Amino acid sequence: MYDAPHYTRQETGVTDVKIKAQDVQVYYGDNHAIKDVTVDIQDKTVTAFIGPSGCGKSTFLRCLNRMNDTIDICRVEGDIRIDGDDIYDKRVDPVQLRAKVGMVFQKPNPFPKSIYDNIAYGPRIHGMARNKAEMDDIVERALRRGAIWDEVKDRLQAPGTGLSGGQQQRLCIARAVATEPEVLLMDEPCSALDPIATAQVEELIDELRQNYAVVIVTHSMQQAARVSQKTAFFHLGNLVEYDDTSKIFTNPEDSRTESYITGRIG
Amino acid sequence: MYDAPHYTRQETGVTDVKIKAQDVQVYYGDNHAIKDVTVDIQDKTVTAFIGPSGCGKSTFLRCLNRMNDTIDICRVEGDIRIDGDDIYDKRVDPVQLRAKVGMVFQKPNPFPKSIYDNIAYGPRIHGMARNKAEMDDIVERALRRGAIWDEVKDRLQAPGTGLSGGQQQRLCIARAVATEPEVLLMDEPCSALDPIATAQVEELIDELRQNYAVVIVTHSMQQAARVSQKTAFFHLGNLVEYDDTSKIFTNPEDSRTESYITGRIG
Amino acid sequence: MPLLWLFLIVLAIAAGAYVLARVRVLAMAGENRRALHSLPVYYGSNAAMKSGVPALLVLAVWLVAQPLVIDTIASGHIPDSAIAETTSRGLVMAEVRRTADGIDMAIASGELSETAARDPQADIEDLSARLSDAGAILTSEITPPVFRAAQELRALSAVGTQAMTIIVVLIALFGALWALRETKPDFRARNVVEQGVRGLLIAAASIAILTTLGIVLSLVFNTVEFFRLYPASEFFFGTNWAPSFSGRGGASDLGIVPLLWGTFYISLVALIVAVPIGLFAAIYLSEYASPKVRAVAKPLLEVLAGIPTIVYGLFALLTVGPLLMRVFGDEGLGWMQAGTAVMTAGLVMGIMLIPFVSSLSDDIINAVPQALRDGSYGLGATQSETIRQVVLPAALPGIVGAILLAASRAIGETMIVVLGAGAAARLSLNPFDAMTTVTAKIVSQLTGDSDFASPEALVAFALGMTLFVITLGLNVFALYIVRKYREQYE
Amino acid sequence: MTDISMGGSAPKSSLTTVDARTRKRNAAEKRFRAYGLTAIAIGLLFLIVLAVSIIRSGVPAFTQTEVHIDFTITQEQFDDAESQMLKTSAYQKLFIAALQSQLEDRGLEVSFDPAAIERLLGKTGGTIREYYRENPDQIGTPVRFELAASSRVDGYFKGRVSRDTVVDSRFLMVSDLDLVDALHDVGIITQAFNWNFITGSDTGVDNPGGAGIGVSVIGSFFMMLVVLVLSLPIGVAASIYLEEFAPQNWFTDLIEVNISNLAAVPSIVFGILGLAVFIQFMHLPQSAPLVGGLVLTLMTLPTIIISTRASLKAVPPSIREAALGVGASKMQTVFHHVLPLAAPGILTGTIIGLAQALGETAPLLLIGMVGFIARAYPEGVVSGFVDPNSAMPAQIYTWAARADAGFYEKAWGGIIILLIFLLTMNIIAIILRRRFERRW
Amino acid sequence: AAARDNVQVAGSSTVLPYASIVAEAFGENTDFPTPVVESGGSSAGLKRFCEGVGENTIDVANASRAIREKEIAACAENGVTDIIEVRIGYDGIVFASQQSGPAFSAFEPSDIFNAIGAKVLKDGAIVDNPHNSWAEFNADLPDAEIAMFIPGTKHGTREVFEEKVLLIGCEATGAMEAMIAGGMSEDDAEDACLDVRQDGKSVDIDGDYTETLARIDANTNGIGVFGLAFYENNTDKLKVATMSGVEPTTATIASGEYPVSRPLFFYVKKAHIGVIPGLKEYAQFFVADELAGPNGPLANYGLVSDPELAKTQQMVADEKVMGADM
Ligand SMILES: Nc1ncnc2c1ncn2[C@@H]1O[C@H](COP(=O)(O)OP(=O)(O)OP(=O)(O)O)[C@@H](O)[C@H]1O
Ligand SMILES: Nc1ncnc2c1ncn2[C@@H]1O[C@H](COP(=O)(O)OP(=O)(O)OP(=O)(O)O)[C@@H](O)[C@H]1O
Ligand SMILES: [Mg+2]
Ligand SMILES: [Mg+2]
Repeated sequence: MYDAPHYTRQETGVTDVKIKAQDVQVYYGDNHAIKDVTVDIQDKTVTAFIGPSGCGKSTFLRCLNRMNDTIDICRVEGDIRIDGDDIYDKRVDPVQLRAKVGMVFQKPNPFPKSIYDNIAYGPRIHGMARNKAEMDDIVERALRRGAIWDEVKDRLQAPGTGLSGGQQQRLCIARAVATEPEVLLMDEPCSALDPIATAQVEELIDELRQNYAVVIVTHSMQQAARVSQKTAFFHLGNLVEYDDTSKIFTNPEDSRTESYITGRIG
Repeated sequence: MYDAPHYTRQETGVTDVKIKAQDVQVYYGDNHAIKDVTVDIQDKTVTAFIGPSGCGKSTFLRCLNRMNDTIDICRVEGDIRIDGDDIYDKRVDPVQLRAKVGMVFQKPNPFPKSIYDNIAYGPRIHGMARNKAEMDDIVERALRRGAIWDEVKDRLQAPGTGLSGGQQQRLCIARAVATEPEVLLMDEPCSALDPIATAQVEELIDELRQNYAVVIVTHSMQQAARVSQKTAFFHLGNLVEYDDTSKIFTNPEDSRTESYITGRIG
Repeated sequence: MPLLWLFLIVLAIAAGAYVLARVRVLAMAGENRRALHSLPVYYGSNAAMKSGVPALLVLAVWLVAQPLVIDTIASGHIPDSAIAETTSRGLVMAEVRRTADGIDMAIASGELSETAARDPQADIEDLSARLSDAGAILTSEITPPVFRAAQELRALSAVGTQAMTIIVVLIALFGALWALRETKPDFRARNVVEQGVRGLLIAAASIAILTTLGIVLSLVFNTVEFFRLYPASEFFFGTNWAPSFSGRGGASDLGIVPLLWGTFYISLVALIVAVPIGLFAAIYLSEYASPKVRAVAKPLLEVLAGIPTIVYGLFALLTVGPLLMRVFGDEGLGWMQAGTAVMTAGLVMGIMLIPFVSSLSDDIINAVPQALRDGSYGLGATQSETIRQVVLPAALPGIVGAILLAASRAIGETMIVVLGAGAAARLSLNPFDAMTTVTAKIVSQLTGDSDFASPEALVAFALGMTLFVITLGLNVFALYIVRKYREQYE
Repeated sequence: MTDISMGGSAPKSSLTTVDARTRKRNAAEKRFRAYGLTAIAIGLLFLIVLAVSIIRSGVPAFTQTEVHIDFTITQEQFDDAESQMLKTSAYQKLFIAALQSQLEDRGLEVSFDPAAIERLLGKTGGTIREYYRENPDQIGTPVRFELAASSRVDGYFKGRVSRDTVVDSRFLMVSDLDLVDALHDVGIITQAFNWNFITGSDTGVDNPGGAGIGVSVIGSFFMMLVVLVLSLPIGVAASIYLEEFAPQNWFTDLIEVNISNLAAVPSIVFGILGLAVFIQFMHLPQSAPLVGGLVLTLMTLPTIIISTRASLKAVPPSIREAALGVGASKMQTVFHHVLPLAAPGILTGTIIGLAQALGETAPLLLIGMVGFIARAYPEGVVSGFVDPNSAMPAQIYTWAARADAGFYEKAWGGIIILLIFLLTMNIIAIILRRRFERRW
Repeated sequence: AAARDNVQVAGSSTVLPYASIVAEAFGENTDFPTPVVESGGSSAGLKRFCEGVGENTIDVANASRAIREKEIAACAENGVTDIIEVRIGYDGIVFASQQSGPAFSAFEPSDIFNAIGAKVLKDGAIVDNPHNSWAEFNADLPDAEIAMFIPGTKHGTREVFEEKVLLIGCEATGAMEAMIAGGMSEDDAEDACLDVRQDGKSVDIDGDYTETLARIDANTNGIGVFGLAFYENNTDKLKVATMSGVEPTTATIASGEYPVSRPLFFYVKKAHIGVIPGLKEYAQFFVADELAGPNGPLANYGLVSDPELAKTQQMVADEKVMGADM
């Protein structure tokens, strides 16, 4: 079993609840994909979502910044609050929400633009740079944090779609980081990355945690154990267990959790 | 540098060479992505390609069934033979080649069709089923081998694009397996899969190996060690080392290989 | 041009508001740019929008309303006695306006001084002479009431223009101030501006509704009039179309059925030509052709859509008709009586429609992501299998749109039908018979010589209305079908 | 498992030898490709056939047979001519007299009927009068005029009229052709490039030599300007609303159905609409390019909207997600990412829509742009929009209906100009479209 | 809004050629702007004419037929009461065939009726038209297949064609009598006489004479119905046939010898005279001897000058409206 005691932060106890989800239900047409999920996501904490493929991790993640709005057949019920504001409230501007809650998608989806513009787009629409030099800085910093600067620094004007799979993934991470969101949702950010790149991204996550809340979906128990302080285990649309990472990995309450992390159910 | 005599198949001896690549160069425009790669891929063997992100694994893989033809700016030089036939020969029909050399792509790309049709598509164009019942059989078997049957058996007519990331990936694996290719190229087939599903796919790979050659790109050293008999390590477009998996992981010749598998270069 | 100036002033105020709002919000935000809700551009645009849009709207309304109001007032200066019994006040007012324009022209050319123009005692004859010297075109003589009304008109419009200038500028300034007051870092400028843009988008989309309304309104009265003169049942179910020239009244048969049949038949032939050719051309262009070939062939094919239809009509009449005659006519298979036939018109119309299908479909096919093609190739599919089974289904909604567009054009085409299919309304199954379409008959009855109050002329409106309703029904049906079979990629 | 052993025992097929099924599939592939090529070839073939026939019939319109003569008018003659009711015909008579006397001076050895000269000349009085009214100082001094010959003489030089086909009529006698030949030999009658055709305006039916298309080109220009400026933004805006923002409800369904229905409305019905709404209700001027432009805008909108919507629909959702994910608003997503990707389709719709609008006559018939309309170039931009003017297709249509074969030839010449106009108009769109085209 | 300063004319496309000649001359010879002459058909022209009085309505409507009672009533309803009717001359309607085609040189109305009537008298009985060739009913005519291109029902010419050719022919062949004898009322019989066979031997032309010409070009046996002016401009391609033994020329038409012709008109809104610059001058110009007279450009082009032109001129000068003393 995995143990990662040195990372856990239950001792600190000072973190606030950043996102509070209550009785969330998600339907795709008739398909009830998320059932009754209630979870509090802490600020300045990395929360890992784990669970077998198709259990609803991405779906739930997308609820948190209302990306589900873009899927016609998707319907969300329940109450999700960020900093106490109901994000499904009429008055909430989903745009502002998404600026605050950034997202890295499961399938890397670079814009069909240059690498530079891929990164610069977010900062540009948020007015984060006053001039070209500042923008250059932002782009470089984001690419560095995405652990891809060295590979692309000579071809910033090449199209982002001409990168390798892992490079695209890191580009998308860099793109999300560039806008400095308060919460970062990452859907399997390291799935196409080699161990070194993975380590660099994990470092980034750890760095982000100092100021922001990070939610990460991962299939790697090791990774969950390494980077997260909290872990949520999903199974068939239910949130089976949610607790400190160390707890989940050493002493899960639910038998399904145990079976999953020991590799018995999928 | 690297000298060839070392990676001739000393111990096994019984397997034939299925794919023989000699001095392969690939360029994307001016970008020299694959440099001078020479490799023999054995039949009835699982060969793993490992290497840091962007090193050219996917590119080389795509050379093997001429998928690079679809990229305008991509140019391939050198000699690649399958069963002794030069696949870049004028007389070779890339369609036939691809039927023989199947591929699972890095980014899952299900057709915007029903799950059933996604699988049935290949067998249909190859005329593998005489009637509906046979086709149903083929589809079911492929989905089972792709370890996704249980999740989709009730929604075979639902669109394949409405699946979760990991489900799409398994769907694509099932789709590739359904056409029964002689060589199967799998580009990070388990990147979006949970451990259980991964284990099932690995089982599938092992099963396939009995009759076919399988090449798999992976970022997980454990996976490479588990499933492959041969491993090739790519770095910056070069094939650094190619040998029996056990050899590579225990006693690599090249310092770069060693650094990579121990997690020091990326 | 004072109007141009006013327009420019409003634009300038809006531009100023833009700059000020931007500066203001930036100053308020200081270093902390992220405290701003929106990009500074949006604050600026909000201010520009609020100062410019209402002002320009008022300006537009004013420009429409002022002449109406002033005309009414000025026409009060013309005693009824001054209006010859044969003419109307409106026409005299036209003369007044022309005189006023003439005075303006004369002043501009220096023939007349402003004071002289205002002088109510001015010598009319001398004035007339001066005006025509200045190049104003007037009827023979200006009468004193007309002249005085013209003076009044000029005076009033001067006042009106002044008032307009002041009010519009004030509105612009007020809007600017209002927007500036709003401009605070937490003001949701982007949302407001986007709301404005969204309003524009909705307005644009509504034009379709307005157009439809306009069409219905401009057809409906005459249609009703037609049905008062001609029994509706005979119109809708009559199988004979034989309008007699109205001299004999009442003897016309105006059944729409043969025309609808002709419309359907000719459009069908046209689509049978255009859709396969267009679709295959699109496929070849987007999937097989080299970029160079595509860059040349596509625009060339598009020229086909731009050749005036009269050319196609003549092509049908002079080239295609005789050609078909040789094969299917008396010397050949004997199916064809004359060169003008459904086949002739359909074929030629099909050619015209090729680019509608080819170019639009080409764009849509081209937009299908490469990953889908790769997926198919990776399974050992040939290119044609990939296209037929993966690419085309994915592009289907767009292709259906293109085909519907082509069908629509086929229904609406006139010249080719007139010249290529003949003017005979006939219910026949033989595609080598002459037939005609609803549209062709709308045009011919509308531009004919018959009595405009007779059913023969009014039937054009009823035909238009009926066609409109039928195509509406077909479109509802098409929408339903497309919705049902839509495939979404990714 | 049986399947595995099955696959395993199968003999390895060679790549270079093609099995039966693959051969069949490859044949299908070749056929499919051939269909595509054939389709393009058919399209281009028709284009070529049409182009050749247009050019063959239209090129003669660009040359003109002219009569050269030095002509002097006295003040007396001028005053006399100006005092008549049909002043232009007085000038024409003077001109004919001058020509006749010059022939004798030049010692032309052909006997001819004095009335023949009248038949050789086109209608030239208007040109001469205009010249002397503008240059009164030239009265009394010899001026060299190059004036259009009559339509039949023109046709004789272009091969439209030959000695065999000429039938004595009051327009031309067979014997006149001898005189024509003689005049041609001494250089009084020559052929020249017909600038007037490109720059001139419409003329009465008895004056084919003077007719030109220039003014209606300007009419079309202003009309297309209105169409472009209105239909492109409105069409794109409407499509964006419908495709990206509109909620799924009866109202947007209504709009959607309406738009596709408008595409099927015959163009003449738009003319009825234009007459009722723009002229009778809004009191816009009759025969004005502005109104023509508005009507054609309404006609073009459905084409642009339908193609724009189709291309917007074809943009993959992942692009939208990516943009939304970094906090772009929907509006920004659409304008920054979706629209550029949809640009090729939008431009195609514009190209085709504008091409249609440019060649459309029927609606213009009802708003008064067909007939004998344009006589003078507009004086300015405003006048270009509101002064009566025709448009190229309308001009072509009227010419094609006229009895004199000279006009028929001009109609085809006009079509050439129209197509040149079309290509010029499209070229920018085509270049732009190529820049936006890409696959992802 | 600037006031309109040109004369606006709309209506018949048959009158349009003459109107264009006059308009061009008017523009060239006076200081008024050139009038705008729109095409679009008598019906549409009169309709717009009757829309009302005012600057945004047209001043003159051209018509290839006389205005009808119903239209006058509709006009009056919209306040257009004083209308000046001006007859500008006659348009001869001729039957012509390909220059090199069979020798169609003389027709009688009965020939035309026999060729294209829907029901004709054959061997004493009314039957569906069985004729395929001209020689079948008139041995003097060539043995050529019947192919007639007649004006479509939209054209004013159709009326003349029906009344002056078909009806006369119907009576002359005795078909009419036979029909009435067969139990038809006189009106029905008249209608039946005007019915044209639908089997493709007779083709309605909804387009212009150029279209008829194009069809005759393509069909050696084709016979088309043209206006005299059009024929005269295309004598190299067409040869004309006599009707009832009379050759169509301006002279025979003017004298009334040639039976098939029709008058052309234009209508002036009296209310606009004096307020639309140049309107009266234009009307006077149109009917002036120099233009509409027998030696003027209009006649030269093919219009048959009105023998009573002087009366018309006087009428225009006096602005005499319709119904004043007619
Ligand atoms: N379509 C393309 N156009 C241009 N360059 C490309 C393209 N695809 C890949 N490359 C470049 O070629 C190099 C090799 O890419 P490749 O996709 O083979 O990497 P990879 O080893 O598969 O990496 P990963 O593990 O990230 O998928 C990279 O530098 C990449 O940026
Ligand atoms: N767009 C969609 N339409 C319909 N059903 C969907 C859609 N997206 C996901 N689903 C279904 O919802 C369920 C949850 O999907 P989700 O993508 O959240 O899974 P996941 O936990 O992210 O899995 P993975 O690890 O494979 O990405 C699955 O059964 C899936 O098939
Ligand atoms: Mg997922
Ligand atoms: Mg890769």
